[in-house]
Amino acid sequence: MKILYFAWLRERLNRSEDEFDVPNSVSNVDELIDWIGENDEAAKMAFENKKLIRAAVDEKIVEHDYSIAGAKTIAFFPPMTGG
Amino acid sequence: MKILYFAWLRERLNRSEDEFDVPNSVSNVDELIDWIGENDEAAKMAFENKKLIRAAVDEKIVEHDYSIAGAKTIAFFPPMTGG
Amino acid sequence: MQSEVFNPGDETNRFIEQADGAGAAVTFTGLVRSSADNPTKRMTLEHYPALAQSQLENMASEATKRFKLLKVTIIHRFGMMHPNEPIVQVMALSPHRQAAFDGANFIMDWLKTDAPFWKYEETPDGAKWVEAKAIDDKAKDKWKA
Amino acid sequence: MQSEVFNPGDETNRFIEQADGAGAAVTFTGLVRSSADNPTKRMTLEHYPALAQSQLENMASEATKRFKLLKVTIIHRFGMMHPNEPIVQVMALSPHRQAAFDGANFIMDWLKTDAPFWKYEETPDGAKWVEAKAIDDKAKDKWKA
Repeated sequence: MKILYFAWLRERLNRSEDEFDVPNSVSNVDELIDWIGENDEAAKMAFENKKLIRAAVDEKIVEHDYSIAGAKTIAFFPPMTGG
Repeated sequence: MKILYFAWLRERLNRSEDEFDVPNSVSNVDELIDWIGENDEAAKMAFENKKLIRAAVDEKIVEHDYSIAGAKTIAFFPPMTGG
Repeated sequence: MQSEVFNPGDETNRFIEQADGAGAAVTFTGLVRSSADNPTKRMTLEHYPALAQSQLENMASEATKRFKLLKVTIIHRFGMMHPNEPIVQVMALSPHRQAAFDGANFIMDWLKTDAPFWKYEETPDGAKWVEAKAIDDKAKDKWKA
Repeated sequence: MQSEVFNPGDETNRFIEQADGAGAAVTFTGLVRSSADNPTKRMTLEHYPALAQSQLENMASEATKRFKLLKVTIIHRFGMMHPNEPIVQVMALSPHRQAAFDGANFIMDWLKTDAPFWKYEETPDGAKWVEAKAIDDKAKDKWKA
Protein backbone atom coordinates (compact mmCIF):
# COMPACT_ATOMS: atom_id res chain seq x y z
CA MET A 1 0.00 0.00 0.00
CA LYS A 2 1.36 3.41 -1.01
CA ILE A 3 1.10 6.20 1.53
CA LEU A 4 1.50 9.87 0.48
CA TYR A 5 2.20 12.87 2.74
CA PHE A 6 1.71 16.52 1.91
CA ALA A 7 2.58 19.97 3.28
CA TRP A 8 3.72 20.08 6.93
CA LEU A 9 3.05 16.33 7.35
CA ARG A 10 5.58 15.70 4.58
CA GLU A 11 8.03 18.12 6.21
CA ARG A 12 7.74 16.60 9.68
CA LEU A 13 8.16 13.06 8.33
CA ASN A 14 10.96 14.23 6.07
CA ARG A 15 9.62 12.15 3.19
CA SER A 16 6.74 12.39 0.73
CA GLU A 17 5.78 8.72 0.57
CA ASP A 18 6.01 5.25 2.09
CA GLU A 19 5.33 1.78 0.76
CA PHE A 20 3.89 -0.53 3.44
CA ASP A 21 2.53 -4.04 3.75
CA VAL A 22 -0.39 -3.20 5.99
CA PRO A 23 -1.87 -6.18 7.90
CA ASN A 24 -5.53 -7.01 7.29
CA SER A 25 -6.33 -6.26 10.91
CA VAL A 26 -5.87 -2.55 10.11
CA SER A 27 -9.29 -1.86 8.64
CA ASN A 28 -9.85 1.89 8.36
CA VAL A 29 -8.04 5.22 8.04
CA ASP A 30 -8.05 5.85 11.79
CA GLU A 31 -6.43 2.51 12.52
CA LEU A 32 -3.89 3.06 9.75
CA ILE A 33 -2.80 6.34 11.39
CA ASP A 34 -2.22 4.50 14.68
CA TRP A 35 -0.44 1.62 12.96
CA ILE A 36 1.96 3.96 11.13
CA GLY A 37 2.80 5.68 14.42
CA GLU A 38 3.49 2.46 16.31
CA ASN A 39 7.02 1.98 15.03
CA ASP A 40 7.78 5.53 13.96
CA GLU A 41 8.21 8.25 16.59
CA ALA A 42 8.23 11.09 14.00
CA ALA A 43 4.96 9.85 12.49
CA LYS A 44 3.44 9.40 15.92
CA MET A 45 4.12 13.04 16.73
CA ALA A 46 3.11 14.37 13.32
CA PHE A 47 -0.21 12.53 13.50
CA GLU A 48 -0.77 13.40 17.17
CA ASN A 49 -3.70 15.80 16.67
CA LYS A 50 -5.94 13.65 14.48
CA LYS A 51 -8.42 16.51 13.98
CA LEU A 52 -5.83 18.18 11.76
CA ILE A 53 -5.34 15.14 9.56
CA ARG A 54 -7.32 14.81 6.33
CA ALA A 55 -7.17 11.63 4.25
CA ALA A 56 -7.85 10.48 0.71
CA VAL A 57 -8.23 6.82 -0.27
CA ASP A 58 -7.53 6.15 -3.93
CA GLU A 59 -8.02 9.85 -4.76
CA LYS A 60 -11.26 10.28 -2.86
CA ILE A 61 -11.45 12.49 0.23
CA VAL A 62 -12.84 10.42 3.12
CA GLU A 63 -13.56 10.47 6.85
CA HIS A 64 -11.33 8.62 9.31
CA ASP A 65 -13.78 5.72 9.67
CA TYR A 66 -13.53 4.93 5.95
CA SER A 67 -12.43 1.39 5.08
CA ILE A 68 -9.00 0.90 3.53
CA ALA A 69 -9.66 -2.68 2.40
CA GLY A 70 -8.21 -3.15 -1.06
CA ALA A 71 -6.94 0.44 -1.31
CA LYS A 72 -3.84 1.13 -3.41
CA THR A 73 -2.97 4.71 -2.41
CA ILE A 74 -3.74 6.53 0.79
CA ALA A 75 -2.83 10.19 1.19
CA PHE A 76 -2.54 12.18 4.44
CA PHE A 77 -2.51 15.96 4.55
CA PRO A 78 -3.49 19.00 6.66
CA PRO A 79 -6.70 20.97 6.02
CA MET A 80 -6.54 22.42 2.51
CA THR A 81 -5.68 26.08 1.92
CA GLY A 82 -5.97 26.56 -1.84
CA GLY A 83 -7.85 29.17 -3.83
CA MET B 1 -39.96 74.06 -15.24
CA LYS B 2 -38.20 71.67 -17.59
CA ILE B 3 -39.81 68.25 -18.08
CA LEU B 4 -37.82 65.34 -19.61
CA TYR B 5 -39.23 62.12 -21.09
CA PHE B 6 -37.34 58.88 -21.75
CA ALA B 7 -37.79 55.54 -23.55
CA TRP B 8 -41.38 54.68 -24.54
CA LEU B 9 -42.73 57.76 -22.79
CA ARG B 10 -40.60 59.88 -25.09
CA GLU B 11 -41.77 57.86 -28.09
CA ARG B 12 -45.47 58.12 -27.26
CA LEU B 13 -45.23 61.85 -26.66
CA ASN B 14 -43.06 62.25 -29.74
CA ARG B 15 -40.74 64.66 -27.93
CA SER B 16 -37.99 64.39 -25.33
CA GLU B 17 -38.74 67.51 -23.32
CA ASP B 18 -41.18 70.28 -22.47
CA GLU B 19 -40.80 73.68 -20.83
CA PHE B 20 -43.84 74.56 -18.69
CA ASP B 21 -44.95 77.30 -16.34
CA VAL B 22 -46.48 75.03 -13.73
CA PRO B 23 -48.95 76.77 -11.39
CA ASN B 24 -48.18 76.72 -7.66
CA SER B 25 -51.32 74.72 -7.02
CA VAL B 26 -49.58 71.71 -8.56
CA SER B 27 -47.58 70.59 -5.55
CA ASN B 28 -46.18 67.11 -6.14
CA VAL B 29 -45.18 64.64 -8.87
CA ASP B 30 -48.56 62.94 -8.94
CA GLU B 31 -50.39 66.23 -9.46
CA LEU B 32 -47.91 67.24 -12.13
CA ILE B 33 -48.68 64.07 -14.09
CA ASP B 34 -52.40 64.89 -14.00
CA TRP B 35 -51.77 68.53 -14.88
CA ILE B 36 -49.67 67.61 -17.95
CA GLY B 37 -52.41 65.26 -19.13
CA GLU B 38 -55.22 67.81 -18.79
CA ASN B 39 -54.57 69.61 -22.05
CA ASP B 40 -52.64 66.90 -23.87
CA GLU B 41 -54.42 63.74 -24.99
CA ALA B 42 -51.17 61.93 -25.94
CA ALA B 43 -49.69 62.64 -22.51
CA LYS B 44 -52.89 61.59 -20.79
CA MET B 45 -52.73 58.21 -22.52
CA ALA B 46 -48.98 57.76 -22.05
CA PHE B 47 -49.27 58.48 -18.32
CA GLU B 48 -52.45 56.42 -17.93
CA ASN B 49 -50.93 53.59 -15.87
CA LYS B 50 -49.19 55.60 -13.17
CA LYS B 51 -47.64 52.46 -11.69
CA LEU B 52 -45.35 52.32 -14.72
CA ILE B 53 -44.16 55.89 -14.35
CA ARG B 54 -40.95 56.65 -12.48
CA ALA B 55 -39.89 60.19 -11.73
CA ALA B 56 -36.76 62.14 -10.85
CA VAL B 57 -36.81 65.66 -9.42
CA ASP B 58 -33.58 67.58 -10.02
CA GLU B 59 -31.69 64.33 -10.68
CA LYS B 60 -32.99 62.47 -7.66
CA ILE B 61 -35.30 59.47 -8.04
CA VAL B 62 -38.46 60.10 -5.99
CA GLU B 63 -41.91 58.72 -5.22
CA HIS B 64 -45.05 60.28 -6.70
CA ASP B 65 -45.89 62.15 -3.51
CA TYR B 66 -42.59 64.06 -3.62
CA SER B 67 -42.90 67.85 -3.64
CA ILE B 68 -41.97 69.71 -6.82
CA ALA B 69 -41.81 73.13 -5.16
CA GLY B 70 -38.80 75.02 -6.53
CA ALA B 71 -37.73 72.15 -8.81
CA LYS B 72 -35.92 73.03 -12.03
CA THR B 73 -35.97 69.70 -13.90
CA ILE B 74 -38.42 66.85 -13.58
CA ALA B 75 -37.89 63.64 -15.54
CA PHE B 76 -40.46 60.92 -16.29
CA PHE B 77 -39.52 57.44 -17.45
CA PRO B 78 -40.56 53.75 -17.36
CA PRO B 79 -39.00 51.27 -14.91
CA MET B 80 -35.28 51.06 -15.61
CA THR B 81 -33.80 48.14 -17.55
CA GLY B 82 -30.04 48.76 -17.54
CA GLY B 83 -27.20 46.47 -16.61
CA MET C 1 -20.16 55.75 -19.20
CA GLN C 2 -19.30 55.47 -22.84
CA SER C 3 -20.85 54.56 -26.17
CA GLU C 4 -17.72 52.81 -27.48
CA VAL C 5 -17.38 49.06 -27.10
CA PHE C 6 -14.79 48.09 -24.46
CA ASN C 7 -12.49 45.11 -24.02
CA PRO C 8 -13.55 43.20 -20.86
CA GLY C 9 -10.19 41.53 -20.25
CA ASP C 10 -8.16 44.71 -20.74
CA GLU C 11 -10.39 46.48 -18.24
CA THR C 12 -9.97 43.62 -15.76
CA ASN C 13 -6.19 43.73 -16.12
CA ARG C 14 -6.06 47.50 -15.67
CA PHE C 15 -8.24 47.11 -12.60
CA ILE C 16 -6.24 44.27 -11.05
CA GLU C 17 -2.98 46.19 -11.47
CA GLN C 18 -4.23 48.39 -8.64
CA ALA C 19 -4.43 45.32 -6.43
CA ASP C 20 -1.67 46.10 -3.92
CA GLY C 21 -2.84 44.41 -0.75
CA ALA C 22 -5.90 42.85 -2.33
CA GLY C 23 -6.44 39.11 -2.46
CA ALA C 24 -9.63 38.95 -4.48
CA ALA C 25 -11.06 40.57 -7.60
CA VAL C 26 -14.56 39.90 -8.95
CA THR C 27 -15.54 41.05 -12.43
CA PHE C 28 -19.10 40.92 -13.69
CA THR C 29 -19.59 41.39 -17.44
CA GLY C 30 -23.05 41.82 -18.91
CA LEU C 31 -23.32 40.95 -22.59
CA VAL C 32 -25.89 41.58 -25.33
CA ARG C 33 -27.69 38.26 -25.31
CA SER C 34 -28.81 36.60 -28.51
CA SER C 35 -29.76 32.95 -28.72
CA ALA C 36 -31.38 30.76 -31.37
CA ASP C 37 -34.68 30.97 -29.45
CA ASN C 38 -34.49 34.70 -28.87
CA PRO C 39 -32.34 36.24 -31.57
CA THR C 40 -31.39 39.91 -31.21
CA LYS C 41 -30.16 41.90 -34.18
CA ARG C 42 -29.09 44.87 -32.17
CA MET C 43 -29.85 46.72 -28.98
CA THR C 44 -29.94 50.41 -28.18
CA LEU C 45 -29.52 51.69 -24.66
CA GLU C 46 -31.14 55.03 -23.94
CA HIS C 47 -29.99 56.79 -20.79
CA TYR C 48 -30.44 59.92 -18.69
CA PRO C 49 -26.80 61.03 -18.51
CA ALA C 50 -26.71 63.29 -15.45
CA LEU C 51 -28.80 60.96 -13.30
CA ALA C 52 -27.01 57.83 -14.55
CA GLN C 53 -23.65 59.30 -13.63
CA SER C 54 -24.69 60.22 -10.11
CA GLN C 55 -26.51 56.90 -9.53
CA LEU C 56 -23.48 54.84 -10.62
CA GLU C 57 -21.23 56.93 -8.37
CA ASN C 58 -23.62 56.45 -5.46
CA MET C 59 -23.73 52.69 -6.00
CA ALA C 60 -19.94 52.43 -6.18
CA SER C 61 -19.41 54.41 -2.98
CA GLU C 62 -22.22 52.64 -1.12
CA ALA C 63 -20.76 49.23 -2.04
CA THR C 64 -17.24 50.34 -1.13
CA LYS C 65 -18.38 51.45 2.31
CA ARG C 66 -20.71 48.54 2.97
CA PHE C 67 -18.34 45.73 1.99
CA LYS C 68 -15.07 47.51 2.87
CA LEU C 69 -13.80 47.21 -0.69
CA LEU C 70 -10.42 48.52 -1.78
CA LYS C 71 -11.69 49.67 -5.15
CA VAL C 72 -14.75 49.57 -7.39
CA THR C 73 -15.06 50.39 -11.08
CA ILE C 74 -18.29 50.46 -13.09
CA ILE C 75 -18.29 50.73 -16.89
CA HIS C 76 -21.69 51.18 -18.55
CA ARG C 77 -22.29 51.71 -22.24
CA PHE C 78 -25.15 53.56 -23.93
CA GLY C 79 -26.21 53.84 -27.56
CA MET C 80 -26.21 51.06 -30.13
CA MET C 81 -24.63 47.64 -29.57
CA HIS C 82 -24.56 44.19 -31.17
CA PRO C 83 -24.93 40.59 -29.94
CA ASN C 84 -22.15 39.35 -27.64
CA GLU C 85 -20.76 42.83 -27.12
CA PRO C 86 -20.30 43.87 -23.49
CA ILE C 87 -22.89 46.28 -22.07
CA VAL C 88 -21.70 46.70 -18.53
CA GLN C 89 -18.77 45.66 -16.37
CA VAL C 90 -18.58 45.91 -12.59
CA MET C 91 -15.29 45.17 -10.81
CA ALA C 92 -14.67 44.91 -7.07
CA LEU C 93 -11.32 44.50 -5.32
CA SER C 94 -11.04 43.38 -1.70
CA PRO C 95 -8.74 41.58 0.72
CA HIS C 96 -11.40 38.85 1.07
CA ARG C 97 -13.29 36.91 -1.55
CA GLN C 98 -16.80 37.16 -0.12
CA ALA C 99 -16.69 40.95 0.08
CA ALA C 100 -15.60 41.13 -3.56
CA PHE C 101 -18.43 38.80 -4.65
CA ASP C 102 -21.02 40.62 -2.55
CA GLY C 103 -19.88 44.07 -3.65
CA ALA C 104 -20.17 43.28 -7.36
CA ASN C 105 -23.46 41.42 -6.88
CA PHE C 106 -24.95 44.28 -4.81
CA ILE C 107 -24.04 46.84 -7.45
CA MET C 108 -25.54 44.75 -10.26
CA ASP C 109 -28.79 44.22 -8.33
CA TRP C 110 -29.18 47.95 -7.69
CA LEU C 111 -28.05 48.92 -11.14
CA LYS C 112 -30.80 46.82 -12.76
CA THR C 113 -33.58 48.79 -11.07
CA ASP C 114 -32.04 52.13 -10.12
CA ALA C 115 -29.74 53.20 -12.95
CA PRO C 116 -31.63 55.19 -15.62
CA PHE C 117 -30.96 53.08 -18.70
CA TRP C 118 -33.61 51.61 -21.01
CA LYS C 119 -33.02 48.77 -23.44
CA TYR C 120 -34.58 48.82 -26.90
CA GLU C 121 -34.20 45.47 -28.69
CA GLU C 122 -34.43 44.84 -32.41
CA THR C 123 -35.23 41.25 -33.33
CA PRO C 124 -36.29 39.59 -36.60
CA ASP C 125 -39.89 39.87 -35.32
CA GLY C 126 -39.72 43.60 -34.71
CA ALA C 127 -38.45 46.08 -32.15
CA LYS C 128 -39.54 46.62 -28.57
CA TRP C 129 -38.62 48.27 -25.29
CA VAL C 130 -37.45 45.62 -22.84
CA GLU C 131 -39.82 45.31 -19.88
CA ALA C 132 -38.58 45.53 -16.32
CA LYS C 133 -38.75 42.24 -14.44
CA ALA C 134 -40.34 41.79 -11.03
CA ILE C 135 -37.46 39.44 -10.17
CA ASP C 136 -35.08 42.37 -10.45
CA ASP C 137 -37.03 44.29 -7.81
CA LYS C 138 -36.84 41.26 -5.54
CA ALA C 139 -33.11 40.80 -6.09
CA LYS C 140 -32.55 44.15 -4.42
CA ASP C 141 -34.39 43.06 -1.29
CA LYS C 142 -31.68 40.60 -0.26
CA TRP C 143 -29.41 43.55 0.59
CA LYS C 144 -31.87 45.22 2.95
CA ALA C 145 -30.08 45.73 6.25
CA MET D 1 -3.68 23.43 -13.42
CA GLN D 2 -0.38 25.03 -14.27
CA SER D 3 2.72 26.43 -12.63
CA GLU D 4 3.11 29.30 -15.11
CA VAL D 5 1.68 32.69 -14.31
CA PHE D 6 -1.42 33.50 -16.39
CA ASN D 7 -2.95 36.74 -17.67
CA PRO D 8 -6.35 37.23 -15.98
CA GLY D 9 -7.81 39.51 -18.66
CA ASP D 10 -6.69 37.33 -21.56
CA GLU D 11 -8.33 34.34 -19.89
CA THR D 12 -11.55 36.32 -19.33
CA ASN D 13 -11.63 37.38 -22.99
CA ARG D 14 -11.02 33.86 -24.23
CA PHE D 15 -13.79 32.65 -21.94
CA ILE D 16 -16.31 35.34 -22.94
CA GLU D 17 -15.75 34.62 -26.63
CA GLN D 18 -17.69 31.42 -26.01
CA ALA D 19 -20.63 33.50 -24.83
CA ASP D 20 -23.14 32.82 -27.61
CA GLY D 21 -26.48 33.07 -25.88
CA ALA D 22 -25.06 34.09 -22.53
CA GLY D 23 -25.89 37.39 -20.91
CA ALA D 24 -23.64 37.26 -17.88
CA ALA D 25 -20.04 36.34 -17.09
CA VAL D 26 -18.51 36.40 -13.62
CA THR D 27 -14.75 36.13 -13.14
CA PHE D 28 -13.15 35.62 -9.75
CA THR D 29 -9.40 36.19 -9.56
CA GLY D 30 -7.46 35.26 -6.43
CA LEU D 31 -4.14 37.09 -6.04
CA VAL D 32 -1.06 36.62 -3.88
CA ARG D 33 -1.77 39.13 -1.15
CA SER D 34 0.95 41.30 0.30
CA SER D 35 0.26 44.41 2.32
CA ALA D 36 2.39 46.75 4.41
CA ASP D 37 1.03 45.08 7.58
CA ASN D 38 1.48 41.55 6.28
CA PRO D 39 4.19 41.54 3.66
CA THR D 40 4.76 38.36 1.67
CA LYS D 41 8.00 37.79 -0.20
CA ARG D 42 6.78 34.75 -2.05
CA MET D 43 4.34 31.91 -1.78
CA THR D 44 4.60 28.27 -2.79
CA LEU D 45 1.55 26.18 -3.47
CA GLU D 46 2.00 22.46 -2.92
CA HIS D 47 -0.66 20.22 -4.44
CA TYR D 48 -1.75 16.61 -4.89
CA PRO D 49 -2.05 16.56 -8.68
CA ALA D 50 -4.38 13.61 -9.35
CA LEU D 51 -6.82 14.51 -6.58
CA ALA D 52 -6.71 18.24 -7.38
CA GLN D 53 -7.57 17.56 -11.00
CA SER D 54 -10.55 15.39 -10.16
CA GLN D 55 -11.80 17.72 -7.41
CA LEU D 56 -11.70 20.78 -9.70
CA GLU D 57 -13.54 18.83 -12.40
CA ASN D 58 -16.16 17.73 -9.87
CA MET D 59 -16.67 21.29 -8.66
CA ALA D 60 -17.03 22.63 -12.19
CA SER D 61 -19.60 20.02 -13.18
CA GLU D 62 -21.52 20.28 -9.91
CA ALA D 63 -21.77 24.08 -10.30
CA THR D 64 -22.76 23.77 -13.97
CA LYS D 65 -25.59 21.42 -13.09
CA ARG D 66 -26.75 23.20 -9.97
CA PHE D 67 -26.86 26.72 -11.42
CA LYS D 68 -27.60 25.75 -15.03
CA LEU D 69 -24.45 27.44 -16.28
CA LEU D 70 -23.45 27.51 -19.93
CA LYS D 71 -19.78 27.13 -19.18
CA VAL D 72 -17.30 27.06 -16.31
CA THR D 73 -13.51 27.32 -16.38
CA ILE D 74 -11.17 26.98 -13.41
CA ILE D 75 -7.49 27.86 -13.62
CA HIS D 76 -5.36 27.00 -10.57
CA ARG D 77 -1.64 27.45 -10.27
CA PHE D 78 0.83 25.49 -8.18
CA GLY D 79 4.50 26.01 -7.37
CA MET D 80 6.19 29.32 -6.59
CA MET D 81 4.53 32.71 -7.05
CA HIS D 82 5.08 36.35 -6.12
CA PRO D 83 2.95 39.16 -4.64
CA ASN D 84 0.09 40.39 -6.83
CA GLU D 85 0.37 37.44 -9.19
CA PRO D 86 -2.86 35.55 -9.83
CA ILE D 87 -3.21 32.20 -8.05
CA VAL D 88 -6.63 31.08 -9.18
CA GLN D 89 -9.32 32.20 -11.59
CA VAL D 90 -12.89 30.88 -11.72
CA MET D 91 -15.18 31.93 -14.57
CA ALA D 92 -18.90 31.23 -14.95
CA LEU D 93 -21.09 32.00 -17.97
CA SER D 94 -24.88 32.01 -17.78
CA PRO D 95 -27.97 33.55 -19.35
CA HIS D 96 -28.74 35.18 -15.99
CA ARG D 97 -26.55 37.23 -13.69
CA GLN D 98 -27.42 35.61 -10.37
CA ALA D 99 -26.56 32.12 -11.60
CA ALA D 100 -23.18 33.36 -12.81
CA PHE D 101 -22.45 35.02 -9.45
CA ASP D 102 -23.63 32.01 -7.47
CA GLY D 103 -21.76 29.51 -9.63
CA ALA D 104 -18.41 31.26 -9.25
CA ASN D 105 -18.99 31.89 -5.53
CA PHE D 106 -19.99 28.26 -4.92
CA ILE D 107 -16.86 26.97 -6.64
CA MET D 108 -14.59 29.29 -4.67
CA ASP D 109 -16.18 28.29 -1.34
CA TRP D 110 -15.70 24.58 -2.10
CA LEU D 111 -12.28 25.06 -3.56
CA LYS D 112 -10.99 26.70 -0.36
CA THR D 113 -11.73 23.61 1.72
CA ASP D 114 -11.88 20.71 -0.74
CA ALA D 115 -9.16 21.22 -3.32
CA PRO D 116 -5.83 19.67 -2.22
CA PHE D 117 -3.57 22.73 -2.33
CA TRP D 118 -1.45 24.01 0.57
CA LYS D 119 0.01 27.49 0.81
CA TYR D 120 3.51 28.06 2.15
CA GLU D 121 4.26 31.74 2.74
CA GLU D 122 7.66 33.37 3.03
CA THR D 123 7.63 36.69 4.86
CA PRO D 124 10.42 38.90 6.26
CA ASP D 125 9.70 37.25 9.65
CA GLY D 126 10.13 33.69 8.37
CA ALA D 127 8.24 31.03 6.49
CA LYS D 128 5.10 29.15 7.48
CA TRP D 129 2.32 26.92 6.24
CA VAL D 130 -0.91 28.95 5.99
CA GLU D 131 -3.51 27.68 8.45
CA ALA D 132 -7.01 26.77 7.31
CA LYS D 133 -9.67 29.16 8.54
CA ALA D 134 -12.85 28.09 10.30
CA ILE D 135 -14.68 30.79 8.32
CA ASP D 136 -13.90 28.85 5.14
CA ASP D 137 -15.64 25.78 6.50
CA LYS D 138 -18.66 27.91 7.32
CA ALA D 139 -18.74 29.55 3.90
CA LYS D 140 -19.46 26.13 2.40
CA ASP D 141 -22.52 25.69 4.58
CA LYS D 142 -24.52 28.35 2.76
CA TRP D 143 -24.77 26.04 -0.26
CA LYS D 144 -26.26 23.11 1.65
CA ALA D 145 -29.48 22.17 -0.10
